[in-house]
Amino acid sequence: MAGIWRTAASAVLFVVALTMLVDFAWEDPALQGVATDLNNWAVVIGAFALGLGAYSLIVRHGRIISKKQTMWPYSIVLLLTMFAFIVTGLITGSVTSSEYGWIYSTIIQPLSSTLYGMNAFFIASASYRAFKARSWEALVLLVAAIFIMLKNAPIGYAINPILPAIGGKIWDVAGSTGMRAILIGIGIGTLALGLRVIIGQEKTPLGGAD
Amino acid sequence: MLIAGRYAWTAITLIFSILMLTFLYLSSKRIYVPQIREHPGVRAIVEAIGRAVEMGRPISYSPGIASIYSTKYAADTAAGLTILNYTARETAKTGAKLIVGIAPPTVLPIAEDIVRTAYLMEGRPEDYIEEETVQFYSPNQWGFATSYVGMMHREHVAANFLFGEHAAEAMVIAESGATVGAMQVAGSTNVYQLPFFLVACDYTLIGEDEFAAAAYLSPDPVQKGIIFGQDLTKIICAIMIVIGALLTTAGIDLLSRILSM
Amino acid sequence: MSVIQLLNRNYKQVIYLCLFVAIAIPLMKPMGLPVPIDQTTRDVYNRIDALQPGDVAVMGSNIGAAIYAEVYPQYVAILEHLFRKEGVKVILVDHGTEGPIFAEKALNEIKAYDRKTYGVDFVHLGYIAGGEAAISGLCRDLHELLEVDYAGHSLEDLPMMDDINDANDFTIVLDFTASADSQFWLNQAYAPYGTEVAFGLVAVKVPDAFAYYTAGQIFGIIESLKGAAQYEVLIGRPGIAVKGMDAQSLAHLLYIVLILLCNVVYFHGRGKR
Amino acid sequence: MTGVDMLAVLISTTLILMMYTILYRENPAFRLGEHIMVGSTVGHAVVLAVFQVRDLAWKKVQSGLATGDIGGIAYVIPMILGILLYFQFSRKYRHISRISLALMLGVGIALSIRGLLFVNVIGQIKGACKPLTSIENVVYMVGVVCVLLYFVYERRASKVAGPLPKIGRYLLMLTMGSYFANSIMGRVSIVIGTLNNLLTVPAFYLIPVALLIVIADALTRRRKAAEP
Repeated sequence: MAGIWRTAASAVLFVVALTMLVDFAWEDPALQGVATDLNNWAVVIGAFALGLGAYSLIVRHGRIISKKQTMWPYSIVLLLTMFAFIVTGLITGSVTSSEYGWIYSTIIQPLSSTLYGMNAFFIASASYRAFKARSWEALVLLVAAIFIMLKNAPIGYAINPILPAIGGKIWDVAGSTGMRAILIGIGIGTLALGLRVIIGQEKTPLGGAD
Repeated sequence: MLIAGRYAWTAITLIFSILMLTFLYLSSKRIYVPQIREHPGVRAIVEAIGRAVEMGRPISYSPGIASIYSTKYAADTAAGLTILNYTARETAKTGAKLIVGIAPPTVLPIAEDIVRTAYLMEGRPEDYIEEETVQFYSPNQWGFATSYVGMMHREHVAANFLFGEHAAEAMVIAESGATVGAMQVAGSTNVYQLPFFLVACDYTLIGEDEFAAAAYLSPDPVQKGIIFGQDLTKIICAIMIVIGALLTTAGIDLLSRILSM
Repeated sequence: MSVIQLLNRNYKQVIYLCLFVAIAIPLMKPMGLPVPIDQTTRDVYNRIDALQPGDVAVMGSNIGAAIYAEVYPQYVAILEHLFRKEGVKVILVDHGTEGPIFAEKALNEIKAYDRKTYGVDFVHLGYIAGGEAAISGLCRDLHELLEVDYAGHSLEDLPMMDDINDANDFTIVLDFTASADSQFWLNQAYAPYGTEVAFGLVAVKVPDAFAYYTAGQIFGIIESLKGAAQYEVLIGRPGIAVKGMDAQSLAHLLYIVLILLCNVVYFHGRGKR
Repeated sequence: MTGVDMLAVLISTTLILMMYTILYRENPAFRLGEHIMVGSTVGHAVVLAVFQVRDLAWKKVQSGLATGDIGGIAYVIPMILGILLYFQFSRKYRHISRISLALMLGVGIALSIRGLLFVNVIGQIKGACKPLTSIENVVYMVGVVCVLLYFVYERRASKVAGPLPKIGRYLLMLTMGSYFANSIMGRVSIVIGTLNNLLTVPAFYLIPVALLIVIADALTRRRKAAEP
């Protein structure tokens, strides 16, 4: 039984991807209509997928609480916060209602911004201990980084305008050589991985080999 | 009929796809298995293991914090596990002590299986200690980093490998590795994490280097075919750029007109 | 335990304190260093300044709490500039789950509802799931994908939306994001329809975007808090971004000093061995 | 400042200070903050999921039924596929979720291939074809070719390429330098945003409270460690 579903899924993946690719090159109103529908259907499934995170958290933390595993009180707090947000959002009817806006800016905003900015501190302590010019490559990187930092912060311009000018020159060379090749590499890499998934050679994204 | 402005896109996508699929097929049927060059990153791994054996201190390894099924980083984690396979075989051969730190629950069984079979194949199954050689820390980024750093200091590791997908916590790990005096080799496709690895570690594999090293180390011929298919398309792009630049210097913008068709 | 030993053992906490101080002091007592204007910011300003009545400006957003500090000041500054342009229609659309909250916050901050009429001069379409498929759906056939705006008003009741059907009707697209989402507008608006696109980005995304800028695929970039400060100066409305730049300068000096110290100690040690 | 605003400042400042305790050491306060964050962000996603399904699908099905428009009614199909997605959590029925994943992946892969080949490959090649009239343009052209050759791994091809890949790796160091510098500028900007809220008046008073707690904890831990 599972085998039929798996082949059906691979067939759906192949047909859908091919339709959307041909639609980009071939002018055909019927094809364009099908491609638009497939596109908008994917948006709807994407909306459902937003809830997957909640489902897996409820299952995992529910098990932690029921089995009293380590840190189970934290799991209770996690689930309570989640339901508080769900209930507030659904009752007020929109994400931009004043009540929802209040709990959002009081809880999500301070936590996310603090955690996301935390790396600034870890990079600072690493700058003192770990960022050594062990090789010529690391030396080139550090020198380039320092000049670009002096371009990024107004203090560089205040000390001597030559510093940000050098930083700007390094930035131009970096942008037009390394970056351009990396973008081409990403384009080629995406095509390679995409083709392997479409023909079914790469199974991991579709839920692994089991 | 074909939409104007997209002829070039169609031609390039078709040519590149045919090239990639052909060499994928040829390598999978072992008709032509391309030779991948020995990457300096691989030489750095061998050197780091040798150093750890000499100093009689353990080796720590992390295959990344991304789950095996995360669509964005599945390829990274797979490469991290392929390199783990090679590292485990080398440590078994040389008798060095290996400690593998795991964050994602889905990767734990796979990593345990890889290391257990590697020790078995090198004839030293007794060196693999359950729950010891491969240790699960926490699915949470910071919980994992704290436990991994604690292990590095306790065991006073001589070599540390960071492959697969790492994020902000990698800074804390790489710094601790430097303070412990371990030789560190890292690899990542996350371009925002790479600069810090490059200055904090002894050698760093940049982006696709990780996949090339995995293909070089892995017995599976298909990985080599995939790499070679992409090599050819990159060479074509390089040739187009050279021709395009020379033509525009001569005042003929033929290539960019073709590419805009 | 002498103080030096204590400092050396807890060097991390000492460095964290230095960074905290380096940022806190200028925030409380700004130094007022001049903010040089980058060409990438000026290009966005000039393009918006050249907008004619009847042009449509789409503001895409993936702003979330994490990148709020870097990108939200840009979003407000550009929204303010667009609202000063007579007859220019503005569409706000979010491809990040937290986008709608910041869109409404920005609209209220510049008092949009009092200055212009909703549905005639500006519309907020809200969040659309599906990542690149959302942007592609919007650009292919807007009315096929969406029937209501963020607050539930039907699009039929919004007169401005009648002659806006796909990306051909977008004069310019400005996308404010941290992740790869900015690529979606290049792939689904610029590539198929040639729509003019510019980005407001977090600093770490700017190197990628710069390669698109030099290739002429995007017409400008607003670079993190620095770009926001420059835009605030250009529209004569200095705000949080300009104040932040002094803190940025001191913090950058601290990082450079730490890196130099690290390498001086390293080479001194290597010299001795 | 009303009572509600004061409460908001009190809660948000406490949460900010709880997260900053990781700079001292991993501890219960930080863990609590993390769990609240995970719960709240996922709760937010569920709220949006419900509204999205209502606006993007359910309303179309309703209007389709009312007017008899097949296109509208057809939106029942993605809704069913969306529900089937949740079978990926059951060990036995995981395969049922595959078709929904396949449709989403198929559209996703096709869209990224369409865009990236056009923008990243063709667009960037056109961008690199500049006339070799200035030194910069020559450096840019040779540089791109060198970095591209760095990412070529076949043995014979890289032997033919000679020293070019090595130059490519050094040029990559300049690009990594720009990421290094911009990463720092980005993270510092975020800390500026957070401290800007923390250093305003009502929030400011909580900082000494947090410092006292941390110092007290450090002293007790040192005394406990000192005991034999």
